[in-house]
Amino acid sequence: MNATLPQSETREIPPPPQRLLTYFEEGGRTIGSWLLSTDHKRIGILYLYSILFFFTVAAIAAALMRMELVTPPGDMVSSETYNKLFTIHGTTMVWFFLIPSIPSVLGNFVVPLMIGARDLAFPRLNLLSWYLFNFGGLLAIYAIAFGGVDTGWTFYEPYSSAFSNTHVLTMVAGIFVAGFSSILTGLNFIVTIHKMRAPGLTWFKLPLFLWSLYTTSIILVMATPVLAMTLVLVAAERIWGLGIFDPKLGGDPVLFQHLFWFYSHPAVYIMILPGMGVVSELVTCFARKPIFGYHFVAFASVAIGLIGFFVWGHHMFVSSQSVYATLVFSMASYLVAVPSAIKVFNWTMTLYRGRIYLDTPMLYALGFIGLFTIGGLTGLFLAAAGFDVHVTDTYFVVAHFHYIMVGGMVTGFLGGLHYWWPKITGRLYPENLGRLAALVIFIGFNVTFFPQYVVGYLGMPRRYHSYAPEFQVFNVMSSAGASVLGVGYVLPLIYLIWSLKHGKKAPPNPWKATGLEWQTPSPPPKHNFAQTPIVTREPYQYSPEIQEELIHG
Amino acid sequence: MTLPIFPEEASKIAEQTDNLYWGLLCASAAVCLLVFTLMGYFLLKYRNGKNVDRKPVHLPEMKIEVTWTLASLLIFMCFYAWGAKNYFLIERPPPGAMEIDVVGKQWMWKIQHPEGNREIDQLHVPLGRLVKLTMTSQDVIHSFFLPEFRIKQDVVPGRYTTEWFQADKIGSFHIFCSEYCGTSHSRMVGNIVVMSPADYQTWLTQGQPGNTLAQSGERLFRELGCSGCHVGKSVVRAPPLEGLFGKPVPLNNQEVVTADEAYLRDSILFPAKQIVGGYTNDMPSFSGKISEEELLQVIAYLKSLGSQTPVREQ
Amino acid sequence: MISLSSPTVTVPRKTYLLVWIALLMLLLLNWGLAQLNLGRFNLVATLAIPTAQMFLMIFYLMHVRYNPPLTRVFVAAGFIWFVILIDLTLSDYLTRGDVPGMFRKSWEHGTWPAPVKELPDLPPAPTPKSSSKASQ
Amino acid sequence: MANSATAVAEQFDDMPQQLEAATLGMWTFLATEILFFGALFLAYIVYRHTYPQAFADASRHTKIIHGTINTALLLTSSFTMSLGIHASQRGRNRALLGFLLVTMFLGCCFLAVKGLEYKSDIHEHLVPGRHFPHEMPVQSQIFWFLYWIMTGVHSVHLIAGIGLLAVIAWMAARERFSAHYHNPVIVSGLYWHFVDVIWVWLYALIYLINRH
Repeated sequence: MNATLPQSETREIPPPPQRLLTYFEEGGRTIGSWLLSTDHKRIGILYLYSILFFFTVAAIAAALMRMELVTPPGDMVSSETYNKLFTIHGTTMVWFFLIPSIPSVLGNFVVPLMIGARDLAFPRLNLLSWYLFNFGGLLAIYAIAFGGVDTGWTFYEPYSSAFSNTHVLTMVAGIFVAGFSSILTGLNFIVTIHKMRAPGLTWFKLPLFLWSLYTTSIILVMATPVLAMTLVLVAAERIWGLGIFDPKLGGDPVLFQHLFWFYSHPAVYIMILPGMGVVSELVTCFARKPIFGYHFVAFASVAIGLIGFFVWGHHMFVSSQSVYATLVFSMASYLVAVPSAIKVFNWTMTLYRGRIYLDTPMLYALGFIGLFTIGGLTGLFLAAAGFDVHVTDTYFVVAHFHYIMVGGMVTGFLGGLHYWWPKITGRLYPENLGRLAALVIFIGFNVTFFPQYVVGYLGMPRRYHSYAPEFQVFNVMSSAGASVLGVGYVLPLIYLIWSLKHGKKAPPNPWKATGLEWQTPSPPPKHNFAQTPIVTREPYQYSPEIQEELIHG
Repeated sequence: MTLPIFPEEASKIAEQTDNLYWGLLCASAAVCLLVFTLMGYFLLKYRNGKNVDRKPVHLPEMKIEVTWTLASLLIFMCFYAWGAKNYFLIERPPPGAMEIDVVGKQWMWKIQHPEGNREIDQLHVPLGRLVKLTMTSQDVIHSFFLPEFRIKQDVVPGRYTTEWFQADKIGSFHIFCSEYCGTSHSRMVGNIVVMSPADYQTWLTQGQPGNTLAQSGERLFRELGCSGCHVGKSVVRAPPLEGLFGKPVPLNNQEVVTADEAYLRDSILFPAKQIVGGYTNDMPSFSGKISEEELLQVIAYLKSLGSQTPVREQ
Repeated sequence: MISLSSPTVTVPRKTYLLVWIALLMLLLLNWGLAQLNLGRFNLVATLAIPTAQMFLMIFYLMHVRYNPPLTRVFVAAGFIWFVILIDLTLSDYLTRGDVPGMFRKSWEHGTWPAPVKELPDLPPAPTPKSSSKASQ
Repeated sequence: MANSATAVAEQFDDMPQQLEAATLGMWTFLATEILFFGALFLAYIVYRHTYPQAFADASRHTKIIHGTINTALLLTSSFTMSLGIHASQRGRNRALLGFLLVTMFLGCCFLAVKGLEYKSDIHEHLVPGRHFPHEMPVQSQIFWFLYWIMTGVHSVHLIAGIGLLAVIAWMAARERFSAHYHNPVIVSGLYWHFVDVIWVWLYALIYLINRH
């Protein structure tokens, strides 16, 4: 590995004299070498396999629920099974797909490359994080396989500790362990971004994806421990039969809700912020134009992360919380919406006077902006205290957070996956199939979740196994859309795996992007950079005048 | 206006909430329109392959950013205030409302009228009357949701939560439990029947009259032995209960609390929690010996005492 | 200022000794004050002394005083989030059954927003309370 | 980890950067610990505000002598730990080993005294549950539930700390540290001091408030 790369600022790398070993070959080819490798790129791919498995489990649960909800009376599965289905869908999606997906897969792979480092600050902690994630996942799958949990992903107190006789303890232990996996990932990113940036790479030359991952890591590190302790208290209550949330002792179940939502609302910002970071990268690269208002977008990410910790009470407006607290949380919820609005406006202005290539990653980015705008605006509906009283715990809320999670986070993840696929695998995915899949997902998504807004305002409560007949029309529409969405998600799985074998070989920089990660050959060698690059230019130095020729499969 | 996308409006609160819904919808539509048309226009005009002037032009970045930040902040504050106003209306029960007790039990609603009528999963109320529900739960957290009145309130075990409404349309509307409470959470539904005051009176009398809530509370007051200590020159010193409800009570740690339902309930279930000034802690705890409905009946009796001394033990 | 990032520079042992003695003194003070009944001041002392002990240990024993300022940001962050958790949860618990000061007057007299009146044209149903007084 | 005693780990450029990264990493972990215990402190504050009477009675039954001795033990162990760090910065592995052993011994003494206190608590039935003394108000069971959870979780952290120091002591015995490279000692010192800070607060909240 002694090929001396010229001292490149951000110019094109002349092809090295002899073939560089890629990280597939250099760290060893056996399964053992992969399972014990501390290379951040390999751990990223190991995470990809894990979250793919958990996404499938949760997607099957969702499909069964949508089939059940086609008819008003609960006639396909019993109500116990239905309760277990939505709990499986909730817990598996939240803790085993949404939270780890962008930070642990794309983040693990791309962060060291973007800052010109050889690896993360603590490579062994990174591998430990993957093993903790899988051990937690194993516990969760054990709980699901041997009878499931019927408390919902929120584990609300008197029910989850005294009245549910399902495998709550095992599931709680699984999430407790998986929580430490996300703490370690967050810790790794914070120290890496602080301490291991390439010379010349100041904070305001960082790509915006790193700003959002840095903020996500702060939330990961600061919010997850409170969930860990809350779950310990729930477990203690189940083991010893009584505890501090037990109303018989004068305990207060609403205190559990405070502790739970102190973690769970910042957790939804853990899920959406990386998606925003990916979209900032995609919009600039495919509009060939520097981001509009770099500082504002960067600080908007930090602002979302910080204010996100002040808003958890808007989940509890009707849970006998004091009127004063409701006013405080309603105000904070409106304040946290402002940075999101800033980001959407900045992305839109970035398109002005750009040269827009509608490739697959750009389709996902535009889909993200559209769906996130609708999701974010309905968030404003829910922040209004008087309005939330009617719609909380109904399908209006279900539609809102699916617009943000599925329309925002999953679309952002797929966009990022397609954008960095040439760098990760060294192969190009088939472009036209990619565009088709993006369109199918967009249509299927809207048909699935928009009717839920309407049926939510009509008053259909959440987590209902059988519902009043007048809601059937909207539920049938939603179930139909869900099948289209299901097909939409299978498409990328197929052609991405196909591209591993038959995709065209990817050049180092197929999208002619300006990030540091595109200065390495794709797939990059184990130590990423021969010499640590010196960064002198501002980020996103694209110029829309020149007509670039983007290479795609 | 009863578009299919709206549930029926059966109370003033419903209209207020729908107005707020329309306001939010229009504002969101405006923002969506602005963002999507701008994006669509840019996508069409600046697509790759179209030779259009793409020379970077200097935009006053700071000015633009500050304007749309302040603009969105201003709009958000307006909706915050509107939402807060509606929330006040929903959260504050007006004085002089008819008191109905609701006890949530795993997968049914047990409702007690002050006249003594009891119903399961059914709530009959007269048109136009202000009704205040005092609610508690025997086991897990439920939530009493009336979609046609646009109100919802969690029913938390160990505490009284209140909810109020005034029906201004005759008919039968939904009651849903909207906080997940176990296996048959989706079957914990009922309907609220709004009747004209005359029909309501006839319904009251036809229902088994029995004795009113206060009278059955009085019977319990004697049976459980409360009158043994709390009445007249009994041997054990216990605070007098005449005209207790709503009055400030000085505690022995120099605090003063108002004797509302929550205070009465806690004093019966956890006597040592707040001991009245000048008394010792020797009242036995009744938790486990008295059900939620009986507790509400005893409290209804104490409330109906006014300044009259409680009945002596027969 | 000794910068501990260069490994060879160390904190003199005398500092550690002084800090240790100060910590033990504060412990005895805290224990002693707890025995006396000082009313409100008792709570203040019981919380102030551990804060002092904590600052001593963090700045001297954990070398935050000698590390680059970035470490202080990380230390402060932990405590700031702890305060956020405590503060906003207490904003609920301290105001249960209460209403913010400026609204309390209007809350009690029901002036703003205007309360919903009974429908004027409906005679209010005879309140059941009066009938229950006549004991059967 | 660095194979030879003084080599810099491959992903770092030089030793100060590696030391600063290790310190920042441990401080980030300690921030998570602050919030981990913070949830318990929140429950304590909320329930002391809701049931001042019951908490005052319950906290009078705690054994203050054991608590005070334990606090003194832990403060002394922090002192010896700092001396250990001082020795490792001078590259004196033998002195480091000695101080680590003393610190671990003081930690074990803490656990012993704690065990005695737990035994007498159990003897007095001060464990929330069926045979909790009836004359005490029901809410004081919440105080005792918090007492057992707080001191229990702290003891678990202390045992983890003793285990960590044992590993460092073993590495010191194998002369793995030098004046140039002793990051693990500094990091484990940070963890030990932090466990002590948490106990200082636990001592004040459990034993001292409303003592009179």
